[in-house]
Amino acid sequence: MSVTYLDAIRSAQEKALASDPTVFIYGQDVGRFGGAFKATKNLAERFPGRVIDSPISEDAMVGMAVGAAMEGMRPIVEMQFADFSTVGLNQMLNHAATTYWRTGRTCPMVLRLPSGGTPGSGPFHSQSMEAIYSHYPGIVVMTPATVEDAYTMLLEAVEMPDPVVFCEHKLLYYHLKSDHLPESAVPALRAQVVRAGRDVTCVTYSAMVHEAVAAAKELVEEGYEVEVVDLRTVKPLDTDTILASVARTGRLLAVGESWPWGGASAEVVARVAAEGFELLDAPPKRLNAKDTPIPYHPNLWAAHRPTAVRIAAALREVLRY
Amino acid sequence: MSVTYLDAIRSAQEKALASDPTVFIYGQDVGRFGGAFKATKNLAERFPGRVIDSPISEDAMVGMAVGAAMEGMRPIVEMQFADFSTVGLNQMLNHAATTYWRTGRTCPMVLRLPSGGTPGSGPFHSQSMEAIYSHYPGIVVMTPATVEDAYTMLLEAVEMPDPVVFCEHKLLYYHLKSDHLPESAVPALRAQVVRAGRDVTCVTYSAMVHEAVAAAKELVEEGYEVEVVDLRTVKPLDTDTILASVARTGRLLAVGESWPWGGASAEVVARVAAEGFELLDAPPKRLNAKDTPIPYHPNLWAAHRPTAVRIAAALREVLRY
Amino acid sequence: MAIRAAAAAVRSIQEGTDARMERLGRAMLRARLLEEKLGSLYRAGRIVGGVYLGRGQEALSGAGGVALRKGDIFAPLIRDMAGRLAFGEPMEDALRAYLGSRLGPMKGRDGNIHRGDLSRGILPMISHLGAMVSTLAGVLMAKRMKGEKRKVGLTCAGDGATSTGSFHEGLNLAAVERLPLVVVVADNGYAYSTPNERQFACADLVDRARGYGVQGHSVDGTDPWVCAEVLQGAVDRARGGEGPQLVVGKLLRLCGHGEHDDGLYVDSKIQRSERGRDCVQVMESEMKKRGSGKEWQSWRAEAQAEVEAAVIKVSAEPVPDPFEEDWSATKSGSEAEESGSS
Amino acid sequence: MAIRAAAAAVRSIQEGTDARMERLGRAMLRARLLEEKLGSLYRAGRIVGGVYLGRGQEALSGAGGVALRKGDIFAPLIRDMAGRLAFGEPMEDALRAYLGSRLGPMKGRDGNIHRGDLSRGILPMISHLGAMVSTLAGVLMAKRMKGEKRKVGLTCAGDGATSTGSFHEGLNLAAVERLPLVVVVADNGYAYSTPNERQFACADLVDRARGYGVQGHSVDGTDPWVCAEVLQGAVDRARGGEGPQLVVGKLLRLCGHGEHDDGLYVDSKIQRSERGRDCVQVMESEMKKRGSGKEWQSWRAEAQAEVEAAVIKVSAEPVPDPFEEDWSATKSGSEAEESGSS
Ligand SMILES: Cc1ncc(C[n+]2csc(CCOP(=O)(O)OP(=O)(O)O)c2C)c(N)n1
Ligand SMILES: Cc1ncc(C[n+]2csc(CCOP(=O)(O)OP(=O)(O)O)c2C)c(N)n1
Ligand SMILES: [Mg+2]
Ligand SMILES: [Mg+2]
Repeated sequence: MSVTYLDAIRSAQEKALASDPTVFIYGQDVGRFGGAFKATKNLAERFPGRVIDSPISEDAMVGMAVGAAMEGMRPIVEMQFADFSTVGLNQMLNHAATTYWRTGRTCPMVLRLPSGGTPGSGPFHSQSMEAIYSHYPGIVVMTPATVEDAYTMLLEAVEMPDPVVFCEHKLLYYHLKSDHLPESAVPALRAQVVRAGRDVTCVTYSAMVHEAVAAAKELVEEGYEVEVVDLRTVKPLDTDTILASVARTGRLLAVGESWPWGGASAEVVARVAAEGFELLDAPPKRLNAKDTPIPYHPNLWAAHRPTAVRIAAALREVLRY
Repeated sequence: MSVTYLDAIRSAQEKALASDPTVFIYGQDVGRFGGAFKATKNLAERFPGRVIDSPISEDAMVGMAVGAAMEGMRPIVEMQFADFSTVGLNQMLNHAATTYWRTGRTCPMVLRLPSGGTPGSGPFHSQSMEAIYSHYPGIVVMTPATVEDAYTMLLEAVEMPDPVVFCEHKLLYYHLKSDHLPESAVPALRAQVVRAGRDVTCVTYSAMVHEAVAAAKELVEEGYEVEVVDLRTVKPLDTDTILASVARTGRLLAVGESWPWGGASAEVVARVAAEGFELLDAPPKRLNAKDTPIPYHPNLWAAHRPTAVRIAAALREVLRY
Repeated sequence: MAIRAAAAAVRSIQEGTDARMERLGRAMLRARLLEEKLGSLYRAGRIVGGVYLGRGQEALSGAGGVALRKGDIFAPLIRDMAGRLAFGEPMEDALRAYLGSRLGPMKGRDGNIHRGDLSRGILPMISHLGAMVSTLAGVLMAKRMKGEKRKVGLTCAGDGATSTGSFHEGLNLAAVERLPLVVVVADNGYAYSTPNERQFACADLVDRARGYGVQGHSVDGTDPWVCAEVLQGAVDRARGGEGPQLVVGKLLRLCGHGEHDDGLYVDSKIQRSERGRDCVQVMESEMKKRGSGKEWQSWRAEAQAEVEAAVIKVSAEPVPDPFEEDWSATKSGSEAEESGSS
Repeated sequence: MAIRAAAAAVRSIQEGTDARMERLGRAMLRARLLEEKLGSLYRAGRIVGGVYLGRGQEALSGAGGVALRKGDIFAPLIRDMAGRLAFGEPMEDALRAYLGSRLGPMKGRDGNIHRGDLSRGILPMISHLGAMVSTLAGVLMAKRMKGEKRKVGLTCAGDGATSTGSFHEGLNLAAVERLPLVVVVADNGYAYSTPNERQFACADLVDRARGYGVQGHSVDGTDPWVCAEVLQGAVDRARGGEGPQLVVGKLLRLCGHGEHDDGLYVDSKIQRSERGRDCVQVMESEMKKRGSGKEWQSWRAEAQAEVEAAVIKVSAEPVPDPFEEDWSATKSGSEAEESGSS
């Protein structure tokens, strides 16, 4: 059997629906049609009345979920693309995220964001929005990079008492495959060393984990061993795992597919600089997408985002310091 | 004569309206009423048809400004509180900000955000949103801390070819005073050393500049000279001025009133760590608000935000390393 | 449909009007007197931030609270002290929010009108206008999925709030789902200083009902009897499965937007018109006309006593202490800290 | 008002119908043939990303483009190839967007339907549905402030887009400002796979006009003659100062949401109904009936030749080069770099 990243997301939702009667799914075209990416395929048939087509109303979709969650349900809301969640952002940042601290009542809901660039998807179907959601208090922001994590982290997200933004990477949907779904899970709020190495730490998340691993392999030929840390969840950030890795390697590159100003890569570098200053043998470095909208043409897109080649180049700079 | 920070904002708008016929103001209650904070007082009378009351429609307000700006006008949009701009955010992040790069046509508009905490204003009337706007490409984000800057930077914002988010601090509106409006201006995109010192650099912006200066004064008695750098504009960030200061002091504290994850303070620390690693004699440090919604009760609020006392304490830590 | 409704209205008038009008009258008086007290506390500097009153809107707001039952959900907005009290919010909780008492449901973390307690069926509002419509719709969807039947949700908004995208999306979603939701729009002619003609271009906001495919009801918001009847009718229809109901009441805000605002921008012609009547005075004089003046006086006296007792009680309550505060915005965060693994 | 409009309609029918219908018929054919070509290019792997067609919607969309004049502004949406071409977008620009030519107005930075050129009066759409309504209102506000008179703005949306808060806020704002704005809703029964009954609860979207205080017009979107007349009427009324106009056309999308979608979810009953007619076939057979079959054939041949020439031309154009690209999202950023002070 072979399971894709998308299958994992679908299966996790199926399992959640089957095991918890308070779970339901709400989103545009998620019902009979099975969603724009087919992440909810056949679920409406299997769970009648619990996989519900919404109007094109992102603000109301999230607001509805907030109310349902406060009333004891565990809604999963699918955005058709992460980029459209800007119009539902207020309900997430100011309502879902503030409810627990303001009122003591939990707001357990999951907002699924099909995120990240793919060739030809352009400025409005390519965004990675974890930085926006992570900046505001009260939200857990997950960014799974593997088939296994897509499955187990989504299951954990549904069970959490807090609002979770679940950033799925569209580029991984169909291409990333695994033999089977995992039996056990690494806790969602923990980062993980996905490749061990002694020379430099590359901290990243989501699709960039694969670019980083590819870069690490490239550098083997040059005699370098790159340790790759997959953040898995960017808010809260598992600083301990990052620092432990930097303690081993003395060097840091933080990579994000999102824009450079103030995202997860800035947060990682700022924390390591502040809390692990003495561990560093070289200046920590960041690599992000360019600071423009995400381009449509594949030529431009390939130059806009970090790739294995560009990550390898950045790693060399850190290594050669 | 005495001019408040709010007077400066009002006067800058008056001057812009008088000198450029393409400037107009749009916002809730900005017309005859003069705005919730009176930042447009008497302007509707003086400039008939150019200071216009809007419906309570933040998305459409910003969208309208995008269209008007593309058609050659220079709209200034006032949000009643920065916090409400979340519901207008999409038009700013995905429309105003992308227009120049996507279409080559400029979108010169200013979004004025009454920002920051004041006692009793609570979770929805206290937010500082510069991190959200700065993360997306295509927007200039200004955070003036002084009466002079409020005036000259707003004038420069109106003249810029790009969309500008102008974060005004409500706590400064009435209290901060100057003798007169300035004749000349420091360029808006430059940071400025507002207090020279040789022992540590405190980089901050907006209302926190005054807290930092107060902390610096407190530390004089302990024999420390703190250099305070006012960023003035947080996107783009004037890294040169920051690095030059750190080169002098060897130590860095970055302070922001906003939440800790990934804001301006993370960006400052990440840049200095990456580009000025060898200048640092001690780990760079950050100080931000606590990672919860901004509390209503003044007791909680005072503990939630950075203050002179807490900045002084953080500076001491950096100094004693 | 119209006939059935009218018959139901007559029946309900016969059976329960007096009790219902007593609940409404008392709620109006309690709200009015409590809000007058809040104004004084604000002017005395005892309330930090702002105070936002519903003076003149007690009949419409209160009628909503009276029309609901236990088990229903109320999502009030700015000017709904009367509705809150009628539905069962303790006066103390209102005061606790304003005075920042640690014992209130918001524990001093949020304040003034941003309060609620879902265990009492009251959703705590966020400031962003229009946001509560879809949230309340979500509560009702949840109840439907859980099999809780015949529970109604009622939420309030101003004329200005109808211009928000949230209001539109929320009401449309509720209409698609045919939820038992009542949306009460208090059209007081102004949104802060902005008059209706700068807010919308339709003749009457109730004209929007048809476009949403929901039932619309107009009501004179200054007449407590009419408010009680129309709101009860709307709530009953929602409960009876007729889908969302849009009630638009015309009235005037007889105070500033907040207590910092003198409201001088309000057209004096409107103030002198029927729309500018004070519903509390309307009720008082009608009660007197009906020979119930004494009853009214006793309600007022009881309300006044209740206000005073509540102020004394809440004033003595502890305020929050930053050192004892749990500064975790997430429950999983708190749990992590508790288990020492932060 | 109704009489005056009818008279105007009759006059315009007498004077300019034939020319107008020729423009519309040609635009419909050009759109249909160009889109068929885009479909082939997509299936041949020459277009990366997606292809979104307006098959079946050419009459309504084209009629909007035909009704406008030079100097007006058009803000098209997904399925408006016909309107774009009718209004003056060169076929080459459409192809440049899809093929990512560096010479197109989007220079390969944005693509497919996300294109426009304000120097030709066409606003480049962003993806977020509903967003263009307020933006177009802003262009019209600007024109009014600049003293440019009698310029109309026309924008398009689908049934699904009417559920967005943006659509609501934008139309309401335009109504308050009484702008010369025409909003054309192509109600094709579905938003992607979602049928009308999961999108709104009103009987007909044109019922929303009254709630916004704007004039509403219904139109059979499969009949080119009716579309031309109603759209021209709406544009003329907007130009004449009667404020925003809401036109709702009923029709069917005769293709998938995008070319990746087989659209199997569409109810076959609707497909076989009047609503499922193909407006291009309707026009063709009516032309034949009127004895103008040859004319139609010549339009088709010319359109086909134009498509082929445009594809050859644009296929040879350069694509963007990342090393030559200006990677500055702000103009002040570019300027700073030019002056070497980045
Ligand atoms: C989205 C949003 N924008 C702006 C505000 C600021 N604001 C608070 S109350 C108010 C006026 C509300 O007017 P209306 O809805 O008519 O209610 P009223 O005050 O008249 O009761 C405004 C603009 C807000 N709370 N939310
Ligand atoms: C705010 C927003 N949400 C979701 C989408 C994704 N999306 C693109 S087209 C579409 C369906 C649009 O339906 P409709 O408005 O009826 O137009 P049609 O496709 O039928 O022409 C959706 C959901 C979007 N573009 N914008
Ligand atoms: Mg009002
Ligand atoms: Mg449609």
